[in-house]
Amino acid sequence: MTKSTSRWVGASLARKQDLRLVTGHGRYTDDISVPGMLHAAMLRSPHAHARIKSVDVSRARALPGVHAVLTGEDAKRYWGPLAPTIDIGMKVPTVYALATDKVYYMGEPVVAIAADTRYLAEDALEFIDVEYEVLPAVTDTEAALAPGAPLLYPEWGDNVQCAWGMSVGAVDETFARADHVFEFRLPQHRYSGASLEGRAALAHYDAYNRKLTLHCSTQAPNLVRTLVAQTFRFPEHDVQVIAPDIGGGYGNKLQADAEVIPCLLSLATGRPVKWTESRQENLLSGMQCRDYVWYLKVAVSKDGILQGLDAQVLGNVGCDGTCHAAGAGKFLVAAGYVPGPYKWHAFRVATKVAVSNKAPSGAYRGYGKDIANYPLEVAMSRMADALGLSPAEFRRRNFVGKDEFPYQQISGPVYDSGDYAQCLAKLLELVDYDEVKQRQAATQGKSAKYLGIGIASMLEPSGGAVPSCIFNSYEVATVRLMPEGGVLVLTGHQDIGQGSETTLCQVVADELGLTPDDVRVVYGDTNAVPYGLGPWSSRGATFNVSCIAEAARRLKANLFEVVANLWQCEAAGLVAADGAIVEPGGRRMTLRELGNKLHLWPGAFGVVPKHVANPFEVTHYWTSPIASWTPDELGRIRLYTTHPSGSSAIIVEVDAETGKIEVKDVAIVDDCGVIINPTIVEGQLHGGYVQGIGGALMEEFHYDERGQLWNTDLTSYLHPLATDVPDIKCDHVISPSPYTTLGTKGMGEGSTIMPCAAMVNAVEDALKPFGVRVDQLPLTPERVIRLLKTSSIWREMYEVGA
Amino acid sequence: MKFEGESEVSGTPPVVWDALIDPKVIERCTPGCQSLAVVGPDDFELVTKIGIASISGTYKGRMRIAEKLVGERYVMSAEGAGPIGTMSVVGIVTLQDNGDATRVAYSFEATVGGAMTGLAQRALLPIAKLLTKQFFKRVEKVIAGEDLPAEEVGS
Amino acid sequence: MNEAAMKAIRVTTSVNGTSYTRAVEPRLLLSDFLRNELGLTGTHVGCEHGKCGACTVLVGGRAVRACLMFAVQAEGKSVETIEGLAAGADALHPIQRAFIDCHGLQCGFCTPGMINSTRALLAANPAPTDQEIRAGLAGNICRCTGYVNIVKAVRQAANEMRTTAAPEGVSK
Amino acid sequence: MKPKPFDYVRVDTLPALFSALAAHDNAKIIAGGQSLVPMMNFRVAQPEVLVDINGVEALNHVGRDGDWLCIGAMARYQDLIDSPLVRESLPLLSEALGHVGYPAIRNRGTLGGSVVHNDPSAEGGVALCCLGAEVVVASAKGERVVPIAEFFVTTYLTDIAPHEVLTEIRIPVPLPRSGSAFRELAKRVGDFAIVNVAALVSVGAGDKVSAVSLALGGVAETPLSFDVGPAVIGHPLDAARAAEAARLVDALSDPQDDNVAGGEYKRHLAGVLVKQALLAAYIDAMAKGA
Repeated sequence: MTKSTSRWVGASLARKQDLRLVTGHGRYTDDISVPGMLHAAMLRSPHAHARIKSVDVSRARALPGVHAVLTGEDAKRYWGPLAPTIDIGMKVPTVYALATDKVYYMGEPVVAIAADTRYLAEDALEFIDVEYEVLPAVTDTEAALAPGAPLLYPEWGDNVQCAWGMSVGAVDETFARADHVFEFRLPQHRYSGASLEGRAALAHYDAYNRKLTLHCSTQAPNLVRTLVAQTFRFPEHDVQVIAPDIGGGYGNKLQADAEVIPCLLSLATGRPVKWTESRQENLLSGMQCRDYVWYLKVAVSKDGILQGLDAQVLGNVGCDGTCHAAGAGKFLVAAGYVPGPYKWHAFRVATKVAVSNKAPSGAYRGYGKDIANYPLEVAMSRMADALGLSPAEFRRRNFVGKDEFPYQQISGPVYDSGDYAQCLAKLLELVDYDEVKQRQAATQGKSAKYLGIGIASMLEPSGGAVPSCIFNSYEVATVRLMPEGGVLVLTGHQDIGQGSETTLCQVVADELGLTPDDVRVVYGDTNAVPYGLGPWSSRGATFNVSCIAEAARRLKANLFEVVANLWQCEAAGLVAADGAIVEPGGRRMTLRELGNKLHLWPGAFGVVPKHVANPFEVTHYWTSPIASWTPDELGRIRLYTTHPSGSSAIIVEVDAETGKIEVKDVAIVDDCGVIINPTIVEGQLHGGYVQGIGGALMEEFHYDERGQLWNTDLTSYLHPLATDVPDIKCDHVISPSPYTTLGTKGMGEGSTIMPCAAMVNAVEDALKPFGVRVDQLPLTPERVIRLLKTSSIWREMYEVGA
Repeated sequence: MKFEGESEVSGTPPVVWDALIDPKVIERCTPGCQSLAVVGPDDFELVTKIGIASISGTYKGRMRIAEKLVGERYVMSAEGAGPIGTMSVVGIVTLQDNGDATRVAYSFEATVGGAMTGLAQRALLPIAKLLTKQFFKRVEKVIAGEDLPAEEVGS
Repeated sequence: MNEAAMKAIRVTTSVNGTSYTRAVEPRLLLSDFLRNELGLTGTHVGCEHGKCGACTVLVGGRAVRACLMFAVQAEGKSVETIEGLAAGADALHPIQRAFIDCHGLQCGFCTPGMINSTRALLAANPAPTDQEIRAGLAGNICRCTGYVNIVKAVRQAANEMRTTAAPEGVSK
Repeated sequence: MKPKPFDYVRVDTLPALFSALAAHDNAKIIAGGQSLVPMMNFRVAQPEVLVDINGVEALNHVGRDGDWLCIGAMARYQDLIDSPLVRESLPLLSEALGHVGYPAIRNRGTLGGSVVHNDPSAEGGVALCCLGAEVVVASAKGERVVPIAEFFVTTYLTDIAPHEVLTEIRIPVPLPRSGSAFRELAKRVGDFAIVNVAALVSVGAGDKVSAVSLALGGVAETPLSFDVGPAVIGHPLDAARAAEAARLVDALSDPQDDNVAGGEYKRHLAGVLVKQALLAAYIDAMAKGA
């Protein structure tokens, strides 16, 4: 396949979808209304762990304007347990989208109502009486794993949903003869994407067509269709899922949990039913993420070379991480990637994933790669400090070198390409690291404001292919030439704000010598596109772009055969450029002319030679050339296709009197291989990084020990605002990937992976005079002061009333 | 969240004691109480309509009196659920003879739950304190035979 | 259902220059009135307790939360929503063009509220500093962009609107 | 979430308001609605009748009345922030109101509504306590004037009966050589303040403090004034005096844990902000005196 010169890949094209979005003509799920539509609301459990003794819905059913009131038991007539989204050696509970005998977390739906308006549906909730027998609850990860903890699923005998581990090399000997052994305990709290558009689903079961149509705010329409069909035991080919514009997903919208409830209500009433969740419902029962604690042991030689890593991560997936959502899998990914971008001689890891009385756990920008990055990048800076090395120098000594690729990491994955040292070097230049350190030295202690800089490097495994789960291992897409010479791309990928509606046009335009305006991407309708899997683990720029580029190339090859036959010349000599197929120095046929010839004048019989495959459209199946599920001799497998990388820095000013952290500057250097649209890439870096800063400083789902959630509105679940973050400087290193068609690597998650570690490193750097070690996130002002109070130096300087 | 307090209630301890554990008195003295059903010995189900400041709504609650030491002390536990969420209060009420009046001291531990813990949590403790003060003031009036004002403070 | 739910009230209000009269239940929020009664779904709802800013519209020329007003309170008022800003698909307001040029949006859910807050900000302060832009938009949560390109877009819109000196850009 | 049903009554004059309040017992007044409507949407507040006073122009005014500044209950935050009269005579109030919410909240929200709603760390309430304001509460039977400290009963509860309405807030204009400062820490712009402090310092001849007024939010059930006179009056206000004042406040306040922050941290933060506010107010007063 001749690689065409890239005119559009690499261009910062303005986005096609922006015209409708800036004028208010976007079409999000809640914007859609259909005649006869009812509205759903759900009664949710006020208790975290309780048996349902009785549910009396008689008064609610009698209310005018109420058309259906269904309990978990009623619903069993229509559906089975929630279909599992993942089962890699996990305990899969039998759970329903409406609680039946037991509730497992505060906010779990117990009764579903369909009424004329959302107002009436909410009114009707107060006419339902549920009698609960409250059970003891457990929310802390280590408490849930301890013997004697209240069990969510007694038949399990414990609260462990899955466990896994591996060991490579002489671990114990390496630690025995190491010059230094460092130990760390590094927890991270629970928070999530909390997109501005919550979940929304408009379901319509048409009995006369035996067809269920579901409009839904989802990142994966095809996956939702399969899960809905499985949960209802309904023929999948009679389900259609339509995903219009999506108001942000970030990984949270990859399953069919409460989305099946409007389907239930439509089956029960025979009418379309729309459910648009309130912010409370999203915070109580939307997917929640992170929530883990690492125990790390690192063996280092006296000249600062990493020898051995012995790690354990205990994860908390709330009530379930298999059926409500696929969150359990992220701790397997975390365990496999904790070695990060560094070289090791011996490695041992174990993970145990606990269930507890909290909301279900899904994916959020990272799915384990963020979990893997956090402990090691904090440990690297703390160890550098202990060894008297700069954080950058200690990393540089241990990076995989740029000439060692493809490099098989000790835990199994093959890193495709990169230049980790150059990313770091460019970062230090971009943020003017030395100047900041000089300024820090000159100002330290002169006022209550302490300057600090923290760095973190990262690895962003992308293009995932995970066995026995919805995040599977292929992509299918179609590229179709229209009679008038335009091109349609039919893809299961979903634009959730990352701009694929535009970037995929740039790819196809280059392949077929067209302009992006000649190409339209069709997505978001399971009856109109092949079975593609949607955006997660940056699948767009890896699986999807490769699949579509290769489909376009195959279509071009077939078109060249047709033209070569017409012109009686060699197909190999032809090129596609400026909207036409060209014989260098000779004849030229526009795609419009070719399209008309193929379809109309004279039509296929007249122009298509017998041996040419379909010149109209090509549907291509692409899978990763490097991912592999067959264990190698050490039992290791490879789940990801490419390994983008990068480094970033945060500069903070910590007020030692109030504990407030001000983020003064942020710089990111990213290596995501070939860049399709630089402006869109930088937009992802800005947005992802600020989400990470939110997690580090202010976002938290705080459950007390009884399982009561304290963050049920936006006065207590705090997103970063425009005033909380500065402008962000970006730069790039480009190491094309050998494993994708265009050398692209994906970059949707990397910028969210780094900020927590960089923030902890920055705050510890700023407060070095007080010897502070962060033991808990988020770093609210209160928590910073609690840390500082442990320092006698601080108490002398700042204790009030001392 | 803890809250304590005490009230001077005219009447001797035995008189005050009888009033405090009498369901009919509890029904009349609990601010906004719409109904009280005796479901067992010292076990009552109440429906109260709260109208304090902008917090208003109907709350279904369960109140139990236990560990009674006649004339001296008892343990009161109550849970309520309503629009604001769930709230449970457990505490000890003690009576001391103070000449012609009885000093009633209470020390309660309140735990809050339900969806509204975020916004409304700031209001729950102060309101719980206010309702408790009002309760004991109304008990005093009942003992003294005075009629009860319809609505205390609060718009 | 108590009878209060049935008692509808006539409300007449101007939205984007067009007068509408509807009978509405008093409790109908202005956000739901615009979206469901008038079909103007460009006003988005993210929280319904005044914190996220997605429902920001202009009432009497001032930015307000449509989720913290009842439709009946818009009686006799002039409401402006995102749909009224551009004269047409090919006649965008400088703010809208700037958001496209500077990639000041990704999923687009916060954009209508963000643009309405920007209209009000620039009307009150035609040459805001970056800090003033960020303070002016502090009440509009964006979860995708990290605000960097939004500030850039507002800066570009402010410069262009000052040079063309039109009171509120091209269309008004 | 959606509010519960209610009857809606729009009034344009005070007499119409009084008759509406008299006609309905569970009636609630709505002014800006920026605190009330969220609670109605959460169904925590469920008024059966809503009386809308946005049309009562008589309540929407700002003006001087001798040594007093009078603010109508319907005056919007943003109008007060933009008012040169308020900025000149009560710079403390302008500074405090700048911390309230966001532009869209300040355009609709009213100082009167906030005072009646009475959040424990409401910037308006804290400034008014420090300034020794009083409120005018009216009903069909007439008016009564209540000092702000007595008007605040407990969190979200004020000394106003269902048939009454707050019509005006009256604030004494500080002495000429007076300086003020408002300090607050919230996790983000526009969030509930964890603690806030309003300080008003007057200097007599030379550089000695002649009068001081201090109020804090977030450390008690309502905004609360603290007498720090003994620590600062009669002396130049230096860091040591400010620290002494902070100790006085510390001894008198008992901040509780709540959803925003823990009591221990609030106590520490109060100390920090009291010192900052007093020193800044003193510098402001000295600058005015020169």
